[in-house]
Amino acid sequence: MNKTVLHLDKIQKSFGGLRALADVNLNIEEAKTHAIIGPNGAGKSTLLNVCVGRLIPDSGHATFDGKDITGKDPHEITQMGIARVFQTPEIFPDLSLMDNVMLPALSKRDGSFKFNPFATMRTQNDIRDEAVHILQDVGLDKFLDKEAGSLSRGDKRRLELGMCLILKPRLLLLDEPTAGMARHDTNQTIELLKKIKERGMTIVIIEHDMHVVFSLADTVSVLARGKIIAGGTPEEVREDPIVKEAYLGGAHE
Amino acid sequence: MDVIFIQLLNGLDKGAAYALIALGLTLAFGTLGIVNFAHGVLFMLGAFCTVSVYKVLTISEKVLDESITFFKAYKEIPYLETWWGETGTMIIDYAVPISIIFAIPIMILVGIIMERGLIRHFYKRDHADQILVTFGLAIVIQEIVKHFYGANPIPIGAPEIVSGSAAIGVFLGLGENLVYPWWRMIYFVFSVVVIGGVFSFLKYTTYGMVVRAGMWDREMVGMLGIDIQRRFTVVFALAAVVAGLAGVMYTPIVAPDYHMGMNFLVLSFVVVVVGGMGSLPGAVVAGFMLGILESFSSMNEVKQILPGIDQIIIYLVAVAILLLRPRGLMGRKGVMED
Amino acid sequence: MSDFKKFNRREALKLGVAGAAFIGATPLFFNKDAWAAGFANDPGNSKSVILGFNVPQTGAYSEEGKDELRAYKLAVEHLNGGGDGGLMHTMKPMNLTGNGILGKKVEFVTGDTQTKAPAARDSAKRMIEKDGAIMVTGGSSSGVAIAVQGLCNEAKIMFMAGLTHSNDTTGKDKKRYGFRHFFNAYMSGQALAPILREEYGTDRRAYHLTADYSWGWTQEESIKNATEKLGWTTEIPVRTPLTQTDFSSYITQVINSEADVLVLNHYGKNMNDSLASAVQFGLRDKIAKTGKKWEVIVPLFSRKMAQGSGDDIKGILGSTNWNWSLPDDASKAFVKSFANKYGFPPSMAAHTCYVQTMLYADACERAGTFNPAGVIEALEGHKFDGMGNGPTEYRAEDHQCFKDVLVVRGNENPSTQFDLLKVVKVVPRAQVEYDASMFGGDLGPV
Amino acid sequence: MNSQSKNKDIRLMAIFSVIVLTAPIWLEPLGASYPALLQKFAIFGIFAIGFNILFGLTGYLSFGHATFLGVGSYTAVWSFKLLSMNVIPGVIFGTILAGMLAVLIGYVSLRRSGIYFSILTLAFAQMSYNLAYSVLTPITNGETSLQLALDDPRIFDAARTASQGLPSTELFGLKMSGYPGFYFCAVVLIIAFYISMRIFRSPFGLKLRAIKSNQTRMKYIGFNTRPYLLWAFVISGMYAGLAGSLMAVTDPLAGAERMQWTASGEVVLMTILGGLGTLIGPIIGAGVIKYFENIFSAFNENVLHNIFSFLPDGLENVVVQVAGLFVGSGWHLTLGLLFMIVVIFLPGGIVEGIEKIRARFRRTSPASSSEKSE
Repeated sequence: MNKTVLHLDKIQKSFGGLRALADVNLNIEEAKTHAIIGPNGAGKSTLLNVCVGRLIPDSGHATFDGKDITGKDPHEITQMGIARVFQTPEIFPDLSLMDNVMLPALSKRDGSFKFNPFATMRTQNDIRDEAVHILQDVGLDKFLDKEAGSLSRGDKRRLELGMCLILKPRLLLLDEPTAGMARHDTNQTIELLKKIKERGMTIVIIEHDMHVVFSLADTVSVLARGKIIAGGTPEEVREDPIVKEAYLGGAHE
Repeated sequence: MDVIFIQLLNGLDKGAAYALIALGLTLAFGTLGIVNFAHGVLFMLGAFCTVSVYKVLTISEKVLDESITFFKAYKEIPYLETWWGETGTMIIDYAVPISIIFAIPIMILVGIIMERGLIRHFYKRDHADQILVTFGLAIVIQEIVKHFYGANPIPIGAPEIVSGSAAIGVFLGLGENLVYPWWRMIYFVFSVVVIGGVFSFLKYTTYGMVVRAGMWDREMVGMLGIDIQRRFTVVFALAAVVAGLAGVMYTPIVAPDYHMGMNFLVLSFVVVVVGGMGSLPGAVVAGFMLGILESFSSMNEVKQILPGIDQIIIYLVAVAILLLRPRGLMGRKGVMED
Repeated sequence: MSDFKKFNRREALKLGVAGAAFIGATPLFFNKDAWAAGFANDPGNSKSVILGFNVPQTGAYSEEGKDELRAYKLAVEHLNGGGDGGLMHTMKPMNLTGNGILGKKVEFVTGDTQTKAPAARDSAKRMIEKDGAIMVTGGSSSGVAIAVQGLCNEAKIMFMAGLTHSNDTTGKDKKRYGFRHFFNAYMSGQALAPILREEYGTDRRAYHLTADYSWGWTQEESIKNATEKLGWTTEIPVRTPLTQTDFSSYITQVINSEADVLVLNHYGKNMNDSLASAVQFGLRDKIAKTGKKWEVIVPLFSRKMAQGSGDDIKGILGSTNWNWSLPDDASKAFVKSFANKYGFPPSMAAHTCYVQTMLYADACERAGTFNPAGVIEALEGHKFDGMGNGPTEYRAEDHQCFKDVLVVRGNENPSTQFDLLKVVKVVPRAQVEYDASMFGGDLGPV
Repeated sequence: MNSQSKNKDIRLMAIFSVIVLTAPIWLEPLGASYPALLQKFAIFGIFAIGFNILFGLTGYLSFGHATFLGVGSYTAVWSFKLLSMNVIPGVIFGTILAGMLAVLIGYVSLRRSGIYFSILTLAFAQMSYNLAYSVLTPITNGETSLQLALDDPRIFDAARTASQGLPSTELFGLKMSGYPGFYFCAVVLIIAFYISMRIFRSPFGLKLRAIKSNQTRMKYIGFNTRPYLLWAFVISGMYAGLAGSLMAVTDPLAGAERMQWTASGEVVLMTILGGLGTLIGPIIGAGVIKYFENIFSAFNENVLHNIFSFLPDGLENVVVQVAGLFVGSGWHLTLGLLFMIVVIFLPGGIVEGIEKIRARFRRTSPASSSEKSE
């Protein structure tokens, strides 16, 4: 059995009277891709938000690499090695593609804060090469100086993925990385993710598109009404009657 | 006891003025998402509606003043007095209430012109741009008013019959030193009525409901196929009327000058933010709260303990509230945070 | 007038061309050129001389500033031989001939002080550095006057103060190059005291509302000292911010105090607002806790302020530097000249500014030079008459004019729209005089 | 490519220095070449450059920067009164004290963002202004403004300055009024501009821009944004303090008006008018506004009649009447219209306008995109 990277222990989170997460336990193993599926409003995004420090759980603990990360700030968690791709791409729309990837590279190299007003971007050659390399990886190396805001939606997602990859995270969280994409783009993204996975990256992916889930995931958890109702390999989950009832069944209607 | 009671009254009175101005400001915030630095100017324009009405009522005939021998001086006798005598004098005396009738259509017109001509094009722009363009507009309007009316304040009294003070101390059995000016009490009642009017408009009319829905989710209302643009014009005009009426009624309290709006602008922004951006009840509550606090902090007893407190109390409270309650007293998440 | 401006522009262009030839050294070249002569901004062989009129054109005192500017323009017209000559007919001694000053035509530049000390200094600097003004005058606030006076002193340019009433202007902040014709707060106190005793008796308790800055403080102090000598007592004075517009929370405390006289150490709009609040709260009709009727005093009063307050000022006592209704020939001549040009009588601010300009011009003539050293000498200790205030002296020790002071009252039954202040008494000069060392300060060297 | 852009920066600095130092010559035809105004161009240029580091880069709109300007002025004047008429300690203390105050105000205000941040800074500024006018008068001298006096201690050079009236500010014997004062400010401006350029080109500057672009993403790539914001706030506060102390250097007087919110608003306008987030824009904006304020407000009817004297008499009078609305005491109107026009038609400010014109002139070779950020 592989080493556990992320461990969630009895996570609870409520908004007002609404219980979004109830006693969620989860183990993410190293170098595996784990998918979390579930109907809308099941608490998938809340779960990711707890993992990255955007939300603080009412009770329970999240442990990353053996260290407790509950209640830590997003930048601390990111520095520890968790990177997240958002449902709507969070990039720097006013900056060039190059700057978009240079920034996480700076963060990786210099930590969460470094006051260096007299250094110059011109001389950051070490990370510059790395940035170009990453942009090649995600297929965006043709327009290094283009403003990121002018990219297509698919390209924005790829850029965001690149920004996360240059952080060399121990864990990559993907929130519906193919939502709203055309089939062709989706396939491209799947290929890209497969490549990343092969390099030994640990990935957690939230996804609606079963095609994506079955192409990538090693294990799947099913979340419904804030609870994990099933888990296992994709095949096991597919055959699970409870899941069919709660989720897949609903999708057929 | 007297002192505390009267400071409370004063605070309510001040608070009413703050609340009234902040109400229009926050209406524009909440519904239109516009940071309107020209809102103070709307207040000022309201006051100058009164000044204009007064000037029209007192259009005068120039009569050579024979009592002055040094030079040719002319006395001005209002035509109204020449024509109608006592009645004329009385009409002039009632300039402020009369102005309300004129101020409403004028302010609606001003609101519509401002919204259609300028504000509308800035809904989607940065808040910084909105601030700048409305600030520029404020300066321009001020300068125009100054050009026509001069820089000096123009005093216009309340009607004779309500110009004195009411001996509320006697009425309440608290001693005869407790007096309060009639007009300030009228101002307070007027404010409460206008605030109530705005709230019921929003609550009980379909128009108002759409506006309120728009405050929650502009895109959603847009998708319902409602002509949101026209509603926005109406909302802006409403905000203009509220500010204008506040200005009209304020003239007997402090003589209006072209710059009065700016003095209120900063304060009313603080009120709006303390209340919570885009929250109507928040603006009203914050207005009254800050008015009362300001009033009490200017008491000598307080100032002897904390010198200068009356100068900073409002801002101090604003800072404290914003730190304790990130979105003000009643603000909602996500409004005006970027 | 326009000839000169053209000439000036052409000159500037010529200098610009010359400057281009000297690229690096040009600024220093200008610098030397401008200051090389015996004194700052020496008009030299120029056919004209430039005066700088630095008045508030924006802000709360802008109406006063405009009136000052009118007076200045009138003075320039008279100096250049235009108009009816105004006070040139009554001034004694009189060395002006109507052909400008020392044969040079009088030109002027204007600036906006915004009633803010830094802005006023900027504006004065521009006049001195760019326009080459030989003398700067104006202002309608003591803060501004003191600030500009300091600047002029440093630049060694004459400063003829406009409306400034603080004791400090010719007291602790007096300067060799600064002269004030206007009276001050101490004189107001001295002039008012006997009238106050007559009108309100010796057993009174005063409540001071004071504009929170140097002028307010000196006036508060002066009035307090003068009235306490009568036997009055004083409550702890309350300072109000200059930006205050609604004084209701102050007035309510006044009403509930143990005092029975309200002294408003406010000027301009401040005073209009505080008085309005007092009237609204019925202060003037009330009986105070002491059993006496409430009274209000406005120690520094002007017709412009009276105009701003409407009916509220009726019956209120105060003091003023000059009023247009004075019956002497000089005042009549000035009012006639001013009113015929502008359609209404001048304010006291206009009067003092006009007089200051004339006195400066006359001093130049007497000194035979524009050199401030000579002009200062000619003004120090200068005695004159026929300027509307009776016999007057520019005291050498502090550059303060000593003359009669008017105690006025808001007119109960104005016969005309301008007849807002009624002169109660002309307090003779001897009664308001004081020792020059009383307020400290040092004129400094020439 | 690297050495090329480095050369470009050197060229930019050289051109900038030459333009600034020769300002007395090329401003002559515009009637703006006199020391007081030149000094102001430089001083407000510094103020606006610093403000741009906060507002232009991070997008945080402070409405209280005049506070730091005022603190810089007061500190410098106090330094002249207590220590020495030499300007160096005044400038250093003014800058440092403003920086320290900026740490305090920034630390509290930066807990909020958006308009809440703006209102917090405004609240602090109003408090400082009101206190400077009332309780703090022993330090600020209230409305009369803080000035030098003959009996100031001036412990380091009392003996030297005691005899001849009020002393003037000096740099090791060189009087700081008139042109020397301007050149001193100009040199400081060039240094300030250089520092700003370095910040623009640095990773630090990039991170600030990234905060403006998307603060959420900044956090999720591992940056702690608050210290960056605080540094930006403090740097811009120190620039303001520097500008304030230079005001005191050229004219040793400090008034509370400098701290009023309208003064804070003015620097916002300068920055936006010139071009928000661009290197040179704020300086242009500062220059234009100060030029208008000084030159337009001094125009009077005589000047106008001169300008339009080529027109036939009747028309001349009409034109002068109309133009008179916009100058003299009406110059505010011009200012108001000016930035309405800029905000409506040229959201990128004057710099964008120049870019557009340049692009039109050489359509064949489009302006390179990196130039846009200058």
